[in-house]
This record gives sequence, structure tokens and C-alpha cells, in this order.
Amino acid sequence: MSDSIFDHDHHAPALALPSDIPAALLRKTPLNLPNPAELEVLRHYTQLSQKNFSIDTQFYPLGSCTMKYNPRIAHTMAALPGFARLHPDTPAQGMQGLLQVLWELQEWLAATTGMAAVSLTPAAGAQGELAGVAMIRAYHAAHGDHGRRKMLIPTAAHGTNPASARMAGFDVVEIPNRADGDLDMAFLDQHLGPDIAGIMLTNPSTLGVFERRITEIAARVHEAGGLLYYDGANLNAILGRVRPGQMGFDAMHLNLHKTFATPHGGGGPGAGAVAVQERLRPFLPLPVVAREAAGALRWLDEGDLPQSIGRLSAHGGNIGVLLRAHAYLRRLGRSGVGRVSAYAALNANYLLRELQRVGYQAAFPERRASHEFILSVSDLQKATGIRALDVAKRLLDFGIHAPTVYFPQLVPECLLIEPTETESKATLDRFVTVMAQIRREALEQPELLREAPHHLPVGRLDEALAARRLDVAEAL
Amino acid sequence: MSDSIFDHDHHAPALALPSDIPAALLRKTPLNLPNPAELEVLRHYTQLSQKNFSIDTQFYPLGSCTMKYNPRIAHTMAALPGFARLHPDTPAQGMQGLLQVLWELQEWLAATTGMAAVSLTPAAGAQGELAGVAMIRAYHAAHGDHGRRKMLIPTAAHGTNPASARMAGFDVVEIPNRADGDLDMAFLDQHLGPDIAGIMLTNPSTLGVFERRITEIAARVHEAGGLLYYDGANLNAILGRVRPGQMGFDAMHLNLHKTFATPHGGGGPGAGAVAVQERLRPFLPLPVVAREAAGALRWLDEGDLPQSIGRLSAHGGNIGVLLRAHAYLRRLGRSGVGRVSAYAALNANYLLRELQRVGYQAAFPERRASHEFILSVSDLQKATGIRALDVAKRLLDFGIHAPTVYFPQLVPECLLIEPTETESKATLDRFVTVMAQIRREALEQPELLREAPHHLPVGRLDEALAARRLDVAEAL
Amino acid sequence: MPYIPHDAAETAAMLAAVGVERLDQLFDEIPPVLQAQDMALPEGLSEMALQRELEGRALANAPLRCFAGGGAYAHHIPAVVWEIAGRGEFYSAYTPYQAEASQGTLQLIYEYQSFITRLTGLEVSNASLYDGASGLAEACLMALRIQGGDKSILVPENLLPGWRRVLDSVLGLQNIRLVSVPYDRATGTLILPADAGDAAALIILQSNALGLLEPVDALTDWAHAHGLLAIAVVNPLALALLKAPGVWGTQGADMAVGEGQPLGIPLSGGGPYFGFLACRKAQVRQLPGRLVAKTVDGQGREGFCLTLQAREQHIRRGKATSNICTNQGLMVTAATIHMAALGGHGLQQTAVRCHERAVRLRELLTGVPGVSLPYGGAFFHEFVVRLPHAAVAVRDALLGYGLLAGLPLSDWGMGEAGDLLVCTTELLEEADLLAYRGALTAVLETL
Amino acid sequence: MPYIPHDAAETAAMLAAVGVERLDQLFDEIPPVLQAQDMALPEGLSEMALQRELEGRALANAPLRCFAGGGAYAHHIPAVVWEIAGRGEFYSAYTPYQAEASQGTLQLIYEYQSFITRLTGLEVSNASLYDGASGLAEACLMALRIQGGDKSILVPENLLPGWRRVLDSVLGLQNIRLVSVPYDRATGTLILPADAGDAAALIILQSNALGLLEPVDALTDWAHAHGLLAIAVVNPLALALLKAPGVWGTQGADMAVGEGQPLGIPLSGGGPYFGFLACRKAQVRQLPGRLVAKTVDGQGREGFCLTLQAREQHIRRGKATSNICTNQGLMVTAATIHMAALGGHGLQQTAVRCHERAVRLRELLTGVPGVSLPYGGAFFHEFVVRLPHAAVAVRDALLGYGLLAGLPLSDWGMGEAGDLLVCTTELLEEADLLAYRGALTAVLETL
Repeated sequence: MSDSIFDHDHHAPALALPSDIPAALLRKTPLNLPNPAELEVLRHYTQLSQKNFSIDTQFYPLGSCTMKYNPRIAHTMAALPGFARLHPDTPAQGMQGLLQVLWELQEWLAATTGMAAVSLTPAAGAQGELAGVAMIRAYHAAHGDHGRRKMLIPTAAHGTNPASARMAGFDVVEIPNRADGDLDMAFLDQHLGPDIAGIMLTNPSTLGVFERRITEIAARVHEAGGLLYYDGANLNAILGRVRPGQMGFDAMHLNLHKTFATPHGGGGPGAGAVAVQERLRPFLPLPVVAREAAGALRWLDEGDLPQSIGRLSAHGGNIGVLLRAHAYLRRLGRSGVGRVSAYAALNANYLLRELQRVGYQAAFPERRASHEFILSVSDLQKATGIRALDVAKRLLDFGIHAPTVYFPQLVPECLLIEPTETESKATLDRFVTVMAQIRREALEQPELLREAPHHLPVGRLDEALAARRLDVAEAL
Repeated sequence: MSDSIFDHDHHAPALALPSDIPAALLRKTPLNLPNPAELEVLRHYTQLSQKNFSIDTQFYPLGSCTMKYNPRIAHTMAALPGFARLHPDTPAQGMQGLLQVLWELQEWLAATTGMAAVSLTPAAGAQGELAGVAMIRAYHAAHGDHGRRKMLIPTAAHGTNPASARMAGFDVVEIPNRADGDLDMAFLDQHLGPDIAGIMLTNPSTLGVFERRITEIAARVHEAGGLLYYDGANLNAILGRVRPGQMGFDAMHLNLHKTFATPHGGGGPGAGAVAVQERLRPFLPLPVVAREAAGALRWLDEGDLPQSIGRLSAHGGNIGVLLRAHAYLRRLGRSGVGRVSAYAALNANYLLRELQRVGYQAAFPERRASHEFILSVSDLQKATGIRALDVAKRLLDFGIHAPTVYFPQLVPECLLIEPTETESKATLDRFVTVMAQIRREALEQPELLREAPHHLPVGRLDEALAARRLDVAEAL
Repeated sequence: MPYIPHDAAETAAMLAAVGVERLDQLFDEIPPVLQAQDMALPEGLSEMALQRELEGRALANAPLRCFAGGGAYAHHIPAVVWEIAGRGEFYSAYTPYQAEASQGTLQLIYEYQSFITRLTGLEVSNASLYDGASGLAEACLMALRIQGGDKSILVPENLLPGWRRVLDSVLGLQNIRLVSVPYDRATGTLILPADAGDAAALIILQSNALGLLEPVDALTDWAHAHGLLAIAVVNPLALALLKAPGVWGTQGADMAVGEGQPLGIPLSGGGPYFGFLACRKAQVRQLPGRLVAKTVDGQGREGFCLTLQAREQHIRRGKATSNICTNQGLMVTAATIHMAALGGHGLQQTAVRCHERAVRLRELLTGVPGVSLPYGGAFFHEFVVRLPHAAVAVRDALLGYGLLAGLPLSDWGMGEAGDLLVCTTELLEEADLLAYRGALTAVLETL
Repeated sequence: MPYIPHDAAETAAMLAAVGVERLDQLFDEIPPVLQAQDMALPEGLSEMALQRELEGRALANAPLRCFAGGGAYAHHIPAVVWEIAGRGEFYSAYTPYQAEASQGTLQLIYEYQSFITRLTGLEVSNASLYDGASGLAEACLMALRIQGGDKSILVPENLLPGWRRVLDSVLGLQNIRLVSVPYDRATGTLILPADAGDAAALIILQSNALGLLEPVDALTDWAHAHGLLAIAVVNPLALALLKAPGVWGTQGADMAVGEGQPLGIPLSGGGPYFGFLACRKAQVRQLPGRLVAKTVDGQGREGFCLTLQAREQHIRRGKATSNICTNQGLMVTAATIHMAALGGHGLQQTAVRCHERAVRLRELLTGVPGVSLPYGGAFFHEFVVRLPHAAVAVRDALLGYGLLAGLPLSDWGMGEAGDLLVCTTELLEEADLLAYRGALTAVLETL
């Protein structure tokens, strides 16, 4: 039974509109939003919520997005009235408590990444990337180096990388990966030159392996006058153990909704703080929190950072998300951050071994997995026509979210799997059991997979029809 | 897949116990509670919650318990730190805000019931009943009237009535109802006498009809020296319209978790405030909030009310529940309370008509329904063997909670149905459609009902085995 | 019309179906003289105005650093506890009479019962009673049912006075005699009576109202030697540290009862809390309140349901083990999640910290001039200090320092005027203890 | 080990399965020189200690009665909104790429899109952008894609300065020229430029940064007459009262964009909020961000899924309509519930109240000696008062009265030193308005 909020509409009498506003500016037609009773609203959206998978209810072995536990304390702290009711234009003397939290988070993220300075303002990873490459652009411009129009990006990179580079006005040059997962250095060398602004890398890469020659790559790029941008999407793999600043990166973003356990919220809000080496500090996006000699905190603005790439949103960014990241990091502390990557790596490597044991093929069997790894079900496809998508959809029937599929595109019929450190051995073992069963089903009853999922509110949806018909709003 | 919290146990190292406590007093065996990770706790109990029906997710046409919407604002207000963190032994000057709320609630409940005074302390309806009949006992005792050992109670009364009367040391005399639902006055007259302490009534009665001769009953009981106790379970039927005080009742309780929209919480906590006429005021259970001349509020104790029946719990009762009831009543206000009973009656009478229309038989077809009404499916039982329980279980399959069945026992194969005022016509219409379908199924496919429910986490459970085997705790 | 969905057209259609014209006509069986009096209620508020009013009231209750106990304790409650307990599916669910539609609550109660049996060392726990004090009254009634005949209960004089009053109120209704057992004014612990009279049970406190640990093994054995049942009254958090009632003495206590509030329940000015009650399996049919059991459905799937309902008032009516119906379900939900969130290890750690803080504060306070310790015995997390001024005056003066310093025993008619019962929990840091000492020193100098 | 479940035995078993002995060995492919530097982080806190620390920080932000707007507004949010939005199934869910496992979020977004189209009078709404300002930048880029060629954007000078800066930052990266359109210093509203140059679009504000309503019909028609797209920038709550952009002028605006914060999003010091963006169906392929559509499954059951993903970066990579990936999903969840909880009627009622309060406060403040009104035009719920002293000093002085009195225009480099932008919402009662007047009177007397 499908239930729409538009089914719950009780007629409300028309309101008198203000007479001091010219009639020409007033609404002409009634506002056709439904008028449900409060219980109807509560029941409708509560029931909708129950149709979702979520971390609080399911395991997400979801590569390329660290879906780990989002501590509830962070939620309750961000909701404290002293934070939640604070108007953004409150003068600094009225928001020292909030500024203290943000300033500490800046400091801690700098320490964690091995960078000199941080701006918390980007609203998501993609906006962080944009800020990062914009800073690279501004850096070259400030040095009168206007010819650097090209950004190098591995073919396997997240789609946001080339999109952000383009949005910052760069041309994108794609670099292939070698069969062992590492970057093709020869190709890199060919393209390094005075027209190269820099390179965007994530390490460990989207292939789930650590780029072993990162120091060498950094040296060559720097030598060619380029800067290195670190895509922080995979930071969970090395948190508290390896710092992008030491690898030679000049700028980076952090996905606080991945590594720092703020919730995904069904698609956001995230937060994409950027961290930079000293030489990029003047270009940081605004605002940034600074501590004055007397200890008072204030927002830095255009007057303080005249070379800044500017503002990316009207206020200080997704502050409620930043509060949650602060709470998480404060819980972990110095010795806790290193455990994150250690157990993320343990879970990934254990799961890889176990899935190999039950018959799945690793994309890079000779490599150590980072926090994630890639399987390919090309063998199943050849044997029975079963594709990665079918395996993914069948997993849903067992109350397990699907891994990322068909990314990176480099590996055919791939599943990108990241268990994260907050899942227990028992959960991983159950996942292996289910994956083993699915593999048997694929070989013995492939139609079971092709028609999956069977036990969810809806079966596989017709996406082609959705795009063709394009019903994107309830008709009036 | 069944999941127990005991499945999530990670070994924790043993702790050193304090040396200043004699070893003989310390725990000898390890405390065998599981040690789950926070995500495991969250996921386990979130998943458990999803196995429940609730007002927030389902319609409860549940007679004898008003299951209406529990406004969320009441929950958030009760959780304010100024209330939630207040130690009960804080001196009065440190809890004036709370005392103000409780004092207002006392006043408003008195106004709403037509009584002179209120004590909020009883923790639930049954404790309210106990307090009520204990006050009647204390009243007679204070008048040297020690021979009044019997309490009159209708056969159809809630089970708590006789249980509470017994707990207060009374003998119970049951009074039958006539075929039209009203009380048997002849029987009443026979039993009234110098050994009668009083009578416990609910009006409208558990038969879903208003006792029309209540004024006459009150006069006769009073004439015989007895007092009248009003069981407030059905107050929603007359809220803001008829006041028990005017009907002639001397004492009563209110189920705040029914009429005043505080949540049932899967079985409590409730609150069973008692309200009394002036002559019973000295006997109210403690504590009670009083306003002093200067406006300051304080708790009254044994010194203030030496004739009190005493304390029923260690502190002031279920204060968090009282806060919720206060919030609800404050939202409704003077004109809102009357609408409660008006629409509760409208929903009940509409539903009764509609269910009769699709073939169900009313127990009292010639009477106006109050806020609830009784159907009997004896006709189905005769035709196909289908019982009220089968209809109830089948309803669960449609996402509708079962009505109360087999209560009152007077009516064979009965369903006691109370829709409450917070359900919409659309919900009632859907219920009628489902009930019509179930009736058809009962006649055409009775096994479908006998084996129901089919679509819940478990099928009909073996209650006999449960009692025989008596597995009431996870084995060590 | 808050919370009522009907619009005018819907109301009209429904009235027409019923066959009346106005809402008033739905009450046509009720004598008009009884209807429609005006009520002295204020007009209703919008949710916004209500929120503003109640936030103001909440702020009028000054936030205090809490050193008061006496049966209600300020503990940290992990955020996860009420985030889950507040979910609509728990919060707004009915009593789990329809088992198939209530497996969440039922399994949770089963887990709760399991936790309580492990804490107490007894075999059966009910699904909760109203609070610790009323739970003790129920335990006494249960003991009397088991023992039969008209008997009395032996009640220690160092029971919390609020609890004693509840026993007086509830047991008094059935003319049950409560025989007081005195405590030693020097040690603060119970003096064993010469004989047991016609008593059915002895109440054994761990800790007693003065915060002191009692020799529970000896008391239990004494009770059993005299044919009495031993009713243990315990703090469930302390049981993470202290010997379980089920193994007290040679045979163990027969029942354990207590206030569940320390297990994740906010102080809330005094409630809602919950009482727990555990007993031996042999006596389960005398246990009051709801009980959940594991069973199977027709397909052999495991499930949970209420059991032994024939003990309860909705079946047995006047012959039930108690009149209790609605209990403290949501508090049990929170307590269960709380115990799971802390885990056995965390509960024990918390108990140890509460105790360590108490030891430390006791040491600090004895360094304040004029302050002494009337009792020397072992304690869990509460202890009495004897002040050189009336404890009430000192407590009131310390409110100005943002401290609720404890409970003056004189409020209870116990001890001397200067006696203050002080409690510490894990919430208090060293700085708080030092602040207490500093404030007390300052107050005593000026009084 | 916060949030990591493994105990020692489990870790050992897993290491053994992997074939290593220590956790460190899992990083054996990483050059040792890059590993294990010590980090300048404080030690971790227990949840209890964290809560205490952050509650202290929260209290350090003084609670103020809010008369500030400027793009962020203090509204009442019904309790039901965040009680539901905070449920784990919404809060901790992933982006709904797996449609079958995300029907809750997908249907909710579909309902959100429906609500936005009805508010704006346009046919398509995306599933959100970061905030209003960045949403406007996206709308400009979209207009440029639709119009083709190297073009500029006409930007009113009475656009909120924070928004203008975002346009400068984002559009500047692609060397897009922003041509400022001045406003009339006497009326505060826009002066239509003589010609449109090579502009692709005109931004039309309703209201503008001074709180004034613009002649949107004329501006829209002017834009269309000059071949420009009309981009409406609107407050979604005001749209409950004001004419929908879809019917501005003869043809209606082409896009509507705005800050969604007034729809149930807490102020939170500036975010997270969300930007909404609506357009005509014909231009949907140029729309940035996610979009949800209704469809059916193999059995014909209705369901919802993301659609037209080929516009997005994860498919189209460098050729996407935007780089946006994560948007503001949970804010949209809250906003949708908020709009449903208020309903069309409640939104309109709230908008009317905001306006009435503003009219009343404006009247009250003009009675304060020395206070004048620089602009006479119609407004929604914000207006400028001209004070006889620097607005910054007055604002700071009023903090002492518990009031955030408004936004000094001088902070924005606009208006005169005494100009203060004042906002009212439904949260403010008559008593608050009188208190404001009283405090302002007192402050002006002493300055």
C-alpha cells in the first residue's frame, strides 16, 4: 500500500493576506500544499523511514564511501540550544563557545593531516575539491604563472575530481593506472610540464591499494612546478598513521561525513574541510577562525586574507556537521585515531581473505588491501551471465546494503567493498556466509539474482521509464 | 533471523575491585552481562523497535485504552535539562519551575473533573484506584464508621477495580448490568446498607454506553452512607463536556496516559492522578503541591496533611509523565478539551454505523456509542467457528492493531473498539474496508483467519508452551 | 484544533452517516443537566508558545552539581539510550498483549529480565513495578502470600524513610504489622533482633539509608534460621560490584527488589523511575506484575509473549497477586538499552568510579575544620558527614555555590542536626570534589 | 576503544586469517618513512566528559532574542520535525543509489520536489544544493549553459553581500563576468539598466538585502524582452504569501533559487542549511544536482528512484552539470516534514504573522526619538531603521539586554552608519517588540 502525504489533506479556510503589500506582489493562486494532521505527518514519515536501509539498522560494505557508525552523542551535542539557536551574524563575543569548537577542529585536522592550516567552510567533499584546486589556481596566478591550465587526474579517480577541476576552469588530463594498481609513471612524466597546474590523487587509490611511489610522484610534480591535491575520500585507510602532508601533498579535503563519522543523512549534509601547506594558507576559503593574542576567537574575513579564493557559501559552512566531527575526534583523541585505520585495514584484509576463500576473485590479489578492496565477478558473468549488479541487489534481500558496483570502471564487473572499523567480526562473518550463498545461487539459480531483490518494499525499478516519463513532482 | 543482545559480547578485561570494601561483601562471580559495541546496541534495539506496532506507525482501534496521538512536543519538553536533571530532594526554592507546572496541572485537572482537589502522585491508573478506595476507607474510619467493608463493583468493570479494592482491604460485591447496558438498580438497592463503603463505576461504562441514571445511583449510594469512585479510564468520552464531580462522584483517578495523551511506552509509565470532592481532601495521597500566600510553591507533607492515606512511591510520582500531560492540556486549553470528547464520539459512532453497514453486529444496537462500542462476532462463530481472536489476529496482517477482545466478558465473542479523536475519517474508512474484507474471508476462507497473522515477524505464538516451559531469562 | 484532523466537510459527512446534525447530538443519552459546564482552564497555546513557556519554567530550576542521593542518583546516560527509547515504536506502543505485533518490546523485556536475574543472582525477574519503594511493598505482600497466615514484616529502621512511608501506606491497608528493627547508633548498621516473632520476612538493605553496607550474609542466614524469607533491597548499579543477593549467606536471599533509576533513568524531579523485583523460580506464581517468556510459533520460529497472566488482575481480577496493570515499560526499555550500552564491564567500571569518588570526597571533607564522620563502616557511594552547623542551613547556603550538597538527615528525622548524607557518582570530577570542599569551608567559616 | 568492537581474541583470530601477526603489518606496503608520526591531538574523552565540555561551550553562546535575519531566520520548528528527521533510518542512511533499499528517502525527496514546485510555481525542483548562495551560483552556471557562448550575469547591488561573494568566488573561476545593477538609494529597489549587454540572465530578488519587495513582474518582463533568463531569488516561506516566480510577469521566471533554512532548519551558527533550485521542465537536463522520479517495478508497483543521473559527476565526470555529489539530504528531510507539519495553511499563517510582527515593530521603533525609516516600500519581514548612532555600537549595547537587534548595514558596506536591518518572525511576541523598543530607547539615551 503506497501512501502519499498528498493523501492527507484537510481543508483549511482561506487566510486574509496583508493589505499593506501591493496586491500585484501577492500570491494569486492558493498554496496547494497538503494540510495533514500532526499524527498523519508523524505516521507517514515514520513509516517512510522504515523503508530505508541505514547504518543504524544495516551493514553497509560500501566502497568509496566510509559508512561507519555515527555516534549519537554527536547528534545530541549539535542539537544543544546554545549551538542550534545561534544566529550566524551574532557578534563574535556572543559565540565564543562555538568558535572554540571550530578553532579546535581546525587545529586537530591540521595535526591529523600533517598540514599547516585548515578552512572548515566547504559544505561537502566536492566543494572541498573545488576549493582545493581553486587554491592551486590562485597560487599559480599569484606567482604570475598563468599558463598552468591542465590538471592531471587518474582515470580511476572519483567523478568529482574531474568535475571540480573543470568547474575551477582547468582542462583535465587523465592518467592511467598500471595492472598492479599503481600509477603509470611513464605517462605521468610525459605530461608533466609548464602547462600542468597539479595533480589530484587519492591514496590509497580508488583501487583499494596504497600508491607506493607517492613520494617520488610528489617530487616529480613539484619539480615540474605543479602542486599535489589529495582527495580525502579514503583518509579512513590511513587516519592517524600516515599524513598527506608528509606524503608531499599541498592541499586536500577531508570528508567529515566519511572519516569523521558524521552521518550521511540520506545524501548529506557533509562537510569537506580543506587543509593546506603553509604556502597555500593565504588562499584558504573564508571564513576561518583565528585566535587572537588575548585568547579571544573571531572569524577571519576578506580583510584578513585578501588573497583568499573567497566564500563558497553565505555563512561559515555546515557548522552542525563540524560540531559532530569535533565530538567524534574529541572522543577518539590522540591514541584513538590510529586505531581507526588499523581496524579498518584489519576488517578489509580479513574480509578479502574470507571472500576469496568462498570463491570470489580479487582484482589485485597480490596487493595488500587498504580499508577497501575490489572483487570482480567476471567469472560469474562468463559462467551464468550474472553481473555485479545482480549480486548487489541480491544482498539487499539479506538486509545488507550493496557494495559500490562498476566503480572504478577500470575493473570489469567489480564490487568495491569497505567494511569500516566499526563493524564486528560477527557481522563480517555473516556477510561472508551470505556472499557464499549468493555465489552458490548465482551458479545454481541465477534467475534468483537477476530478479532480486525479492523481500523489499519494491522490486527492481524501471529506471529507463523514470527518465522517459519524468514524473518528478506530484501533479496539481 | 533472531538476534539476541547476548550474541554481541566482546571480552573485557577484569577490573580491580575496591580494597576498602570487605571481600565478603564483594561480587564473587563475574557480572555476566554482555559487552556489545555501541553500534551493536543501537542496531539491535533499533531493529527490535521495528518489530513493534505503535501509534506512530499504526492505527489502534483499542477499546478500554485510549490510544491516541502522543504529541512529540510533550516529549521534548519533558526532556529539557531543567526538568530531567532535577534531583527530587532539591529544596523547593530550586524547583519552582517544576512546582509551577505541577500546581497548574492539579488546578486544571480539578477544573476538568469538577472536583475540589487533586493529587498527582499515583503512578498509574491502578495505583490511582488504590489511592481512591483507600481515601474512602480513611474517610469512613475518620468518621468512626468501621463497619463498611464492602465495595460494590459492576461485573463488567476493569479488572483493576476489584483488585484495587481487595488491595485496600475491601470485600468485593459484583453488580450485574442489564441487557440495555445500564446497571441493575434492583440489585444495587438490595446490597446498599451500612456495610457498604462505596461503589466503583466508570461512566461511560466498559460496555461503551453512558449510564443514564448516574444521578439516581449517586443519590442512593450517598443516602446509604457510601461514596462513589469514578474509574477515569473512559474519561476521553466526556472530557470537557461532563464532569464526574457533577455526576455525584466523590473520588476518581485520571489515566493521563489515556485521556491526556502521554505515551503508553509499551506498557508504561502512566500516571493516575486522583481528584476528590472537598470532604476527601484531607486524605489525599502525598505529596501535593501547594501555593503559599506569597506565591511560592512547595510540597505538602505529612505535617500538612496528617490524615493523608500516605505515600505511594518514594518521591512525587511519575513527574515526567505529568509534564507531558501538562503540555497536552496547555495546548488544548478551555475550548480544546470539549473537542476531544466530541470528535471521539463522532469517530466511534461513525465507525459503529459503518461496521454495521458491512455486516457486523453491535452488542447494544439501540444505544448511542460513547467513545467506544462493542461488536460481537458470535454470528461468525456459529457460521464458521471463527472467533473474535481470529478477527483480531487477522487485522494485524493489515497493519492495524487488534481491538480489545473478550472484554467485557459479558458479551460473547466481543470486540471493544475505540478509534479516538486523533484518527482521520480516511483511517476509519480504511479500517472499515479491511474489516469488511476480513468478514468475507471469515465466511469464505476461515483458515486464513485461524492461522493469522501471516505477515508479522512471528505467527501465532504458543502461549501454553511459554507458561509450561517458563523460559523467562537467557540461560547463563 | 490541535491533534484532531477533521475538517468541516469530513465532520459533516460523518455526522450525516451517523444520522445526526450536530456534534452535541452524539451526547443525547446524557442528561443535559450534566453537560457543558464552563471550565476554569486557560485558553490553549500554540506549540510555539507552549515551548517558550515551558523552557522558561525549566530554566527556573537552577542547574546544580549534584551530591544528593538518598534513592535517586545523578548518573551519565549514554546518548544512545534515549535516542532509541524515544523512537515512536517504543515510545507510543501499547502494552504487548498482542504478542505478534509487539516482538520488539517483548524481546527487550526478556533481555531486561535476563539482565536483572544476572545482577541479582535470582532466577526470575518481573517486567517492572512503579518504583523501588512500591516494589518493596509488593515484595512484602508476596512474602506474606508465600508464608501464609496473618504475619508481620521486620523493617530496618535504617530503611529510607520515604520507603518506610510507602510500606506504611500500602501494607497498612491490609492491617499488616510492620515491626521496626533498630540499628546501632554507633555503627549505623542493623541490630539483629532477639527473636523473629510472627514475622514472614526480614528486609535486608544493601546499602542502608546512611549509605553503609550491612552484613548481608549474617542477616540472610538469621532470617532463614528463623523461618523468615529474606527480602534484599539493593541498588542495581552497586550489584555490579557487590555480592548478588542470590548468594547472600548460605542459601541466598529469596527476593531482591530495588529502585531501577540508576540504570539510565533521568532524575526528573522524582519520576518516572521503575522498581525491579526478582525471586526464585519456585515462587514465580506469587510474583506480581508482568512476565515475558520465550516460546515458538506454529512454524517453530522463536518468539516472545506475556506469560502466567492468570496471576494478573485483568484475568484474576480481585484474586490477582497485585492490582498493578500499567507498569514502567518505557523506563525498562531505557534501562535495558543503558545496561547493554555500558555492558557488564561498563557497569562495573561505573560502580567502581562512584565508589572511588566517594572515598576521595570523604577524605577531602574530613579535612574541613569542624567536619567529622559519625560512621566508620564500609560504604558504596554515599556516606554521612557531621557538620558543626545545622545541615539544612549548610545545604541551603551551598545552593549559592551551584551545589546540591546532600540530604540533611534531620529532614528524615534521623541522626543529628549536623548530619548530611553525601553521594558521589561518576559524573563528579576531582575539580568538583575540590570545589565542594572549598565551598563548604567557606560556608562553615561564615555561618 | 570508542566505537571499535574488536576484543583481543577477535583481533588475533582475524590477524591469523590474514596471515600477519600485528596490526602494523597490514600497512607493510606503505613506506615506513611515511608512517606513525606523533600527532598534536589531545587525549580522547569519555562520552560523559565530552558532553560536559560541549555543554559548557554551548552555554558560552549567550541565548539572545533574535531580531536578525539577512538570510538566516529564527523560526519555530515543530517538535515532530527533528524527532523524525533524527531517526536512524533517515539520519544514518546513505545516498539513495540503491533505490529498493531507499524508498523512504526517495519518496520523501519526491514529496519535497513537489512542495518546492508548488511554492515556486515551476515544474521541476532538484533534491537540494548546499545553500542559497551556492545555489544561486549554480543557477547562474545553468543559465549560461542554456544561453550558450561567453556571457555575463546581471547582479543586483542589493543582493545580500555574502551571496555576492559566493558568486564572485565560484563564477570567477570560470571567468564569468558579473555586471552589477545598481539600486535606487532613495527607494532601495533596483534600477533597470539601459541595456542588457551580453548578459545571459538577470537575478531578481524578492525580497532584496534591504528587506524590500521588488517589482518582480516588470523585472521579469524586462529580462525576457532583452533575451535574458530571469533567475528568481526567493525566501520559500515568503512564497506562502507572495506571488510564485513561475507566474512573475508575462511568462514567469525561468528559475527560482533560494535558501531553504526558513523551512525547519535550525540556525546552527550558519549551517547546515540547504539551497533549493527549481526550473522549467524543458531545461531539466541543465539542472545540477540529484533528481528523484516516480516509476514502477517489474510487478507494476509504484516506486521512486534517482533519475537523469547522466547529468551528474559520478556518471558524466568532467562534463557534468556540476561537481556536486553530497548535497544537504537530511536538511531536505527536515524541511519536507516541516512543510507537511505546518501544511499549506500553516506556512501561510506563519508568513502572515512574520509580516504582521514586522509592521508592528517598525511602527514601534519609529516612535523612538532619533529613529527614522530610510525606505518606504513594501516588505515581507525585514526592514531598515536609521539610528542616530552607529548601528554596530547600538547592536553591541543591546546584547546586554539579551537582544540580537539586527544587522548593521555597515558590516556589509551598505547604507549609512546608523542603518540597521531588523527582522521579525512568528517567534516574537508583542512583549518582545515592546522590550526591544524599551531597550533601544534606553541605549540611545546613554550613547
